[in-house]
Amino acid sequence: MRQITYRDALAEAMEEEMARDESVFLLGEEVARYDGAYKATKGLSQKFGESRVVDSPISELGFAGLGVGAAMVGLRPVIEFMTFNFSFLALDQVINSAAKMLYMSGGQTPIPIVFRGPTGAALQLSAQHSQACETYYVHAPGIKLVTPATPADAKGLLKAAIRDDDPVAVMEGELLYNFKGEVPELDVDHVVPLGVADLKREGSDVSIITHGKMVHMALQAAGKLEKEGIEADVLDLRSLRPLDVDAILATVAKTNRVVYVEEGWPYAGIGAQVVAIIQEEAFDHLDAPVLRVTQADIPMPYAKNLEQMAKPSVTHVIEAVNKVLYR
Amino acid sequence: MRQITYRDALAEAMEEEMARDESVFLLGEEVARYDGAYKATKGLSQKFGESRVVDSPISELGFAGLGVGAAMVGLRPVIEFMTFNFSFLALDQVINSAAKMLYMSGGQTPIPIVFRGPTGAALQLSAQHSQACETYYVHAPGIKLVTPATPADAKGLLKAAIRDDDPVAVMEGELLYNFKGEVPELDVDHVVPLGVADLKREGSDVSIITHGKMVHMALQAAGKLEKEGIEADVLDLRSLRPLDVDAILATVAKTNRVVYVEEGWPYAGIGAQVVAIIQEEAFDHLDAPVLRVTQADIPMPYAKNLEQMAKPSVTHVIEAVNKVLYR
Amino acid sequence: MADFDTPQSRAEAGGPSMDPAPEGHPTRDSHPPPGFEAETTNGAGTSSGPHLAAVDRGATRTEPADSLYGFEETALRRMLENMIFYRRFEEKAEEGYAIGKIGGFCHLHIGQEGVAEGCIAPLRAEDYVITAYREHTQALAKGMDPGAVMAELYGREGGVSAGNGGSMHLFSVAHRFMGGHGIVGGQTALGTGIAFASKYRGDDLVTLCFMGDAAVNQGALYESMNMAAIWELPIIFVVENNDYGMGTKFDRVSRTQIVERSAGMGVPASQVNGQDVLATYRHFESLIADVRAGGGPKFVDVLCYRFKGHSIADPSTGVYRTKEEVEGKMETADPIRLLADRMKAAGLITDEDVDGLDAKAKKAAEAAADYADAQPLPGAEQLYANVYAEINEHGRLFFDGRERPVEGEG
Amino acid sequence: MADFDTPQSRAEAGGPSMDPAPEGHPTRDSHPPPGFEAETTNGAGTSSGPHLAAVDRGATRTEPADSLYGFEETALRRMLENMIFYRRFEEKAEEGYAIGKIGGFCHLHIGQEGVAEGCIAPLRAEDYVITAYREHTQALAKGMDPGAVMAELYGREGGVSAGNGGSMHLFSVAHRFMGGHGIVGGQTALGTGIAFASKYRGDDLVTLCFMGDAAVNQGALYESMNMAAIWELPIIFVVENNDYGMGTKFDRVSRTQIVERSAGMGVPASQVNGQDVLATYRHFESLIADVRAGGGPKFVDVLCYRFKGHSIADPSTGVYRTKEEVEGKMETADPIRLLADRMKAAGLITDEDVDGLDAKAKKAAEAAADYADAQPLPGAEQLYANVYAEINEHGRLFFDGRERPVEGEG
Ligand SMILES: Cc1ncc(C[n+]2csc(CCOP(=O)(O)OP(=O)(O)O)c2C)c(N)n1
Ligand SMILES: Cc1ncc(C[n+]2csc(CCOP(=O)(O)OP(=O)(O)O)c2C)c(N)n1
Ligand SMILES: [Mg+2]
Ligand SMILES: [Mg+2]
Repeated sequence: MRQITYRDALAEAMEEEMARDESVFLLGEEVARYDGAYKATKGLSQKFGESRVVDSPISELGFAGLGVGAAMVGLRPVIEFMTFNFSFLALDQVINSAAKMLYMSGGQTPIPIVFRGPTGAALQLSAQHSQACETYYVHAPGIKLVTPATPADAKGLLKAAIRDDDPVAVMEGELLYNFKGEVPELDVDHVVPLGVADLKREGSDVSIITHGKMVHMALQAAGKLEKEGIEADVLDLRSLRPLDVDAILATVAKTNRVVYVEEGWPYAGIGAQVVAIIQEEAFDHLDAPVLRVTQADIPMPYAKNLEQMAKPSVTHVIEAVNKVLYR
Repeated sequence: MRQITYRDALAEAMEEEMARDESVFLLGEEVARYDGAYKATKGLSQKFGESRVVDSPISELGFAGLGVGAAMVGLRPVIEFMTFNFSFLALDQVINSAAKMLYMSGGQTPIPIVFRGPTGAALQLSAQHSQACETYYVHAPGIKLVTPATPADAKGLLKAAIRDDDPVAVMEGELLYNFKGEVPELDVDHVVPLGVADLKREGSDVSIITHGKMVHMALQAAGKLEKEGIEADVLDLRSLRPLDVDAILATVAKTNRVVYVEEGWPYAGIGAQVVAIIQEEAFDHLDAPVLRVTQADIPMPYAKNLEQMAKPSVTHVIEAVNKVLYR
Repeated sequence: MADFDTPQSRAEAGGPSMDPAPEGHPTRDSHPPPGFEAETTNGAGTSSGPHLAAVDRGATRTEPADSLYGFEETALRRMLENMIFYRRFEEKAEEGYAIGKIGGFCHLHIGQEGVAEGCIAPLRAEDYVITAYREHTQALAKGMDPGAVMAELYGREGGVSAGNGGSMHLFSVAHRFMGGHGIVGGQTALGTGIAFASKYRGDDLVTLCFMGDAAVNQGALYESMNMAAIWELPIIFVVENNDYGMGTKFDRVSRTQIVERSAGMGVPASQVNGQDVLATYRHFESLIADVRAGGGPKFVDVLCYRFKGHSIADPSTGVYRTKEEVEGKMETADPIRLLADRMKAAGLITDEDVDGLDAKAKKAAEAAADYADAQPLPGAEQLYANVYAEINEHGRLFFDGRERPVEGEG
Repeated sequence: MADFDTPQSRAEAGGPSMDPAPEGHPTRDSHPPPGFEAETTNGAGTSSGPHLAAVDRGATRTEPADSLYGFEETALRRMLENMIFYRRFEEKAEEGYAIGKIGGFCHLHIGQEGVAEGCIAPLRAEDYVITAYREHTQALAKGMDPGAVMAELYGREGGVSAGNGGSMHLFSVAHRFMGGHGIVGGQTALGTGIAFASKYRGDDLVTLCFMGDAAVNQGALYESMNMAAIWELPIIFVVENNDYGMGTKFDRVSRTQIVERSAGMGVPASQVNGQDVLATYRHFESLIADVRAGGGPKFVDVLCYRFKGHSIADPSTGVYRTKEEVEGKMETADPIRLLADRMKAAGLITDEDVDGLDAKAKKAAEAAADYADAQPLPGAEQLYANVYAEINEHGRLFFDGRERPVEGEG
């Protein structure tokens, strides 16, 4: 199969969905003439014109709300946040408008909108530019959230998100945009349905459950563990809401030991929720407490060495696995 | 001991701290001439003048940020959000400025600010006015969060929050303001330290852990359970960050069965975090999975009957207790 | 002639016992009442220097105080009838609140009926309206069924938002009434999005986006106006300027007048006396035509006055405004009386006619309440029904661990 | 005379390999360059009609293009020396970035040195400055130690923010330099709070709050200006208007000029040519005196131009502006050359003098880099050190389950 970058996979998804459905348009800072700060919308304004690929002012609250308004009357906006870090400014429109309006209106106003952009830390961008934002989006019912880790999922999940009739946040990774991987040919309608986890690797000793760019770290850790004779299931949730609880329970039933890896903070993180589900629904399957590997519970520091210490690492994952294996 | 309302307890706390420290001031919508939408600042503008009790425009992002700026240079602002529901507009300043600045500046800018106001649902206020906001505040390191359930805690925790050198969110309850309870006399410096849970009721069969206004529901449920011969520990966390993990582990060690009750949504809620801690740190003490009782995982409906169904109830708590007791 | 001033005592009947609304307010405010007793003051454009072009001086109009603005009798009568009905409808809502059939927050337009009628009547049915939480009369003016609106206030099955929304969240997409929004200023961005869609699709629809005077201090408005300006969107930002945001008089939270607020974004501004429904109608008629023709966004300061408290549970006067101020306004600036008096002066209507319209309005309001009251509470199956438009085939969407009643289980 | 145009090639050296910054941009933008070649255009007030009073016409000043604005030689020489140093300091930062000693985002002021010098030099040491992420020269202008600033860019122990902040988050409370903030527009509310504290305490300090031109589309600014206006806070909102927000020319995201943006809030506006450091100095000197005397907030559009890319990793030209535009600006609007030429014309300085200042500046920049490089990386004990100012006696504050290195453990 052909190999393309995560960035190009996103661009393909948008291009195909825009060609397929005139109601799809893109809006965000620098998405048109500049091709997006991370070039995920490369070439699209040239192809579809600046009425469908729209450069916005730096007004996150305003343009997110504008997107929701356009969705109220049937358009399918794809809103790019240059990074989700800036979307705190827009959170009122995400939670109070996008997530709640269908319900408040008694079902009259579906909001088929996508909010996309990178979440989490890149390299040395300091505290205000390095936050994993999943918890803020997933806590509220009415929103869906996916976190593609590979080019194929970037394309397939973004396409599914655009076609979904609800608000979907697509959280990408700054450090993933250059990452290459296999993606089905252009003549295939490659859609990855929301709510289906992907078992990236099979093993029966321990389950490493994770999402987003941490998938790659989990796989690295699993590779190292293999050399020590430990076989890990690595489950990429891909979609955090809807959440593939069956896949979670299946891997727990198989290995009885779980480590959750995420790049964000621990308190009320995604891992906390997954742990709560596991202990409630697979209590008798657990041979050890589920451990969580997260970033240090601090704002992200700038200094190279401190940032490295603050981020979750392969070493942290291996340590946690050893602990749940009581080694 | 004298009995006063939760509302008056808050007013006393602010009055005493303003008298004690000139750098304390109040800012928010309607806090001065109108005495606060819920009258928590009653009489304070008359006593301290409108330069220390300041009516703001409806500009949540702006006045929260203004408060943070004032705190950067040593004032101790107490910012009232008319309700925390409106503070989504201000979340960028809460997370990106208040929580992170001390760290980003290498320790030069402590932000001794308090954000206070009601969280959660009152009666039939619909989806946009009925949200429990704890998760959005507690997830980020750099912030502290307390949730007083009684007049004594309202006074004591608010005073502690004002004196604390970090940003502290004080989340109250609209339905608690009229609630009366014992509060030490005015000549006592009644401060409740952050990070100390309160065991409201003792029992050895099950632990009901909770915070905020759900404390009262938990106590009601415990009362009913008592009639069926079931004795519950009811632990009011009071402070969610810092969190009294010792008290949590102590009650778990005693009863081996836990129900967490909260008024907010489940996904990445406070309960999820507490469950994660319990299963990690008291794994061998658990005789049953920890169950969580939350509001229905939906935006809050307006209709009286639907709202009642959506909220957590005494019945839900009792059901959960029965489940963890395998009854 | 019928008395259009609802007694204050009724307004202060208050809500249910565990009422979340504020307590009464002490009295120590004494700002002068807003100076809009003068008739139509529209066309008081703003902005300047480099952007004179942006100022909508075209909207300036000077009519004598007793002018009928060239309206035909049937049109005048319809406006009068509508406004009387809005008044009686809201009084019914007050009653419903007093007896506990309506809960939560409930904000009345009583005194401001001229705004909804004057702004919305000139619209086409397909045009859009979006508003804040004080929106009963706008919903009615947009043609929504009074019974269904009242049923929503009652939280019943036949409510316009199926009972999910309540007073603050009236919706009827069929009537292009896009809510009822509770976060001050939030609807300005949503309205801009609706207008964006019109431009995107190339239709010729106009969006009216209402907000209160206090909403102009929300940053969302400036971001929205700027986008509307740069993309030339067909939207009119309408400030329903009753001079107070809850207990705060506008001049305490602003150094400028509302009508100056759009200058920085280059959105042409104008002002009109919203208590004069005819002036308001004519003003919006021409603005709407301009916007529909591609004239780009507008900003309008519609001066008006609320006769009641901020919400039903609040007293109508308090520290922020005196009883005299309110009574003075009720005397001199009641939009219904102003229109009725002019029509009488012109010999188009008699006191008896007005009484007749009033009796009809009362009956219709009664009927709406009866309809509402006859509606059942929503069924339990509705609890989880509209959280998502699409329940995905895979994965879990709800995490409360509860059983979800499905259609039919009730 | 020394060459103050850093070659583009160096600017495009780019960052480390896993660079999070954008890729290059294709070329298809051709907007005309901003028209501020004319000398000082300050005093071009805004607003109008009802609020003429709010316009700061007092600041208007017309000086000949070659005027020295009455400055004494030592003052002129100091400004020249400072600006040359800023330039050389930032070129050192570029080098540091190219060799991977500096990471993340790093935004240079090269071309805009006149702004920091002209705005900040007239301040007292106790006055406050707060800015966005493009702030190296402002930090230096406020008196911060170049070595410590460079060490911060390097992420080292001796950095002004202890290595926690980096280029975007320079802080020195001792110098009343209140950061370095990364969320566009966020600092406007913070600055308003600092000014609020001055008013609250009754001191006579002034806060300068810088932002870029693109930041005027953030709602936070309007909320902030409104509060500054109603409470008459001692703050100057300074728009460092280089005409571009990343790759977006201002006229693509605005229908108005920057200088018009404060009219709606009643904050007096003025404009000045920031490439002319003398005009800028005089303009701010009088504004600061006015604000210090209780004259309330001001808003200033400081016209300037960035010679480099948005951040070091970005090319200096691209689809949004042509090579010709940038080169033309470097030729005609270099703030350093403009001042040097005037001083030469007045016989106050020779080419050799300039070369001497330049050599000194290069040496000082070198010294800053050497200092930075000699500093150790922060110790591990710093990881958890400044998350909270107060570690409460009770309860858990950190939830990562990791061991926390404590002081001395490093
Ligand atoms: C963001 C936000 N802040 C505060 C509130 C609480 N609140 C509801 S109405 C209101 C006053 C609004 O006044 P105005 O905009 O003038 O409208 P009016 O009520 O006069 O129609 C306030 C403060 C809210 N709903 N949303
Ligand atoms: C709220 C927010 N949105 C987007 C960004 C990403 N961003 C960083 S700088 C910038 C452009 C800002 O331009 P301007 O304000 O003109 O300042 P300049 O860089 O020209 O100094 C953008 C979009 C951000 N940091 N914060
Ligand atoms: Mg109002
Ligand atoms: Mg700029």
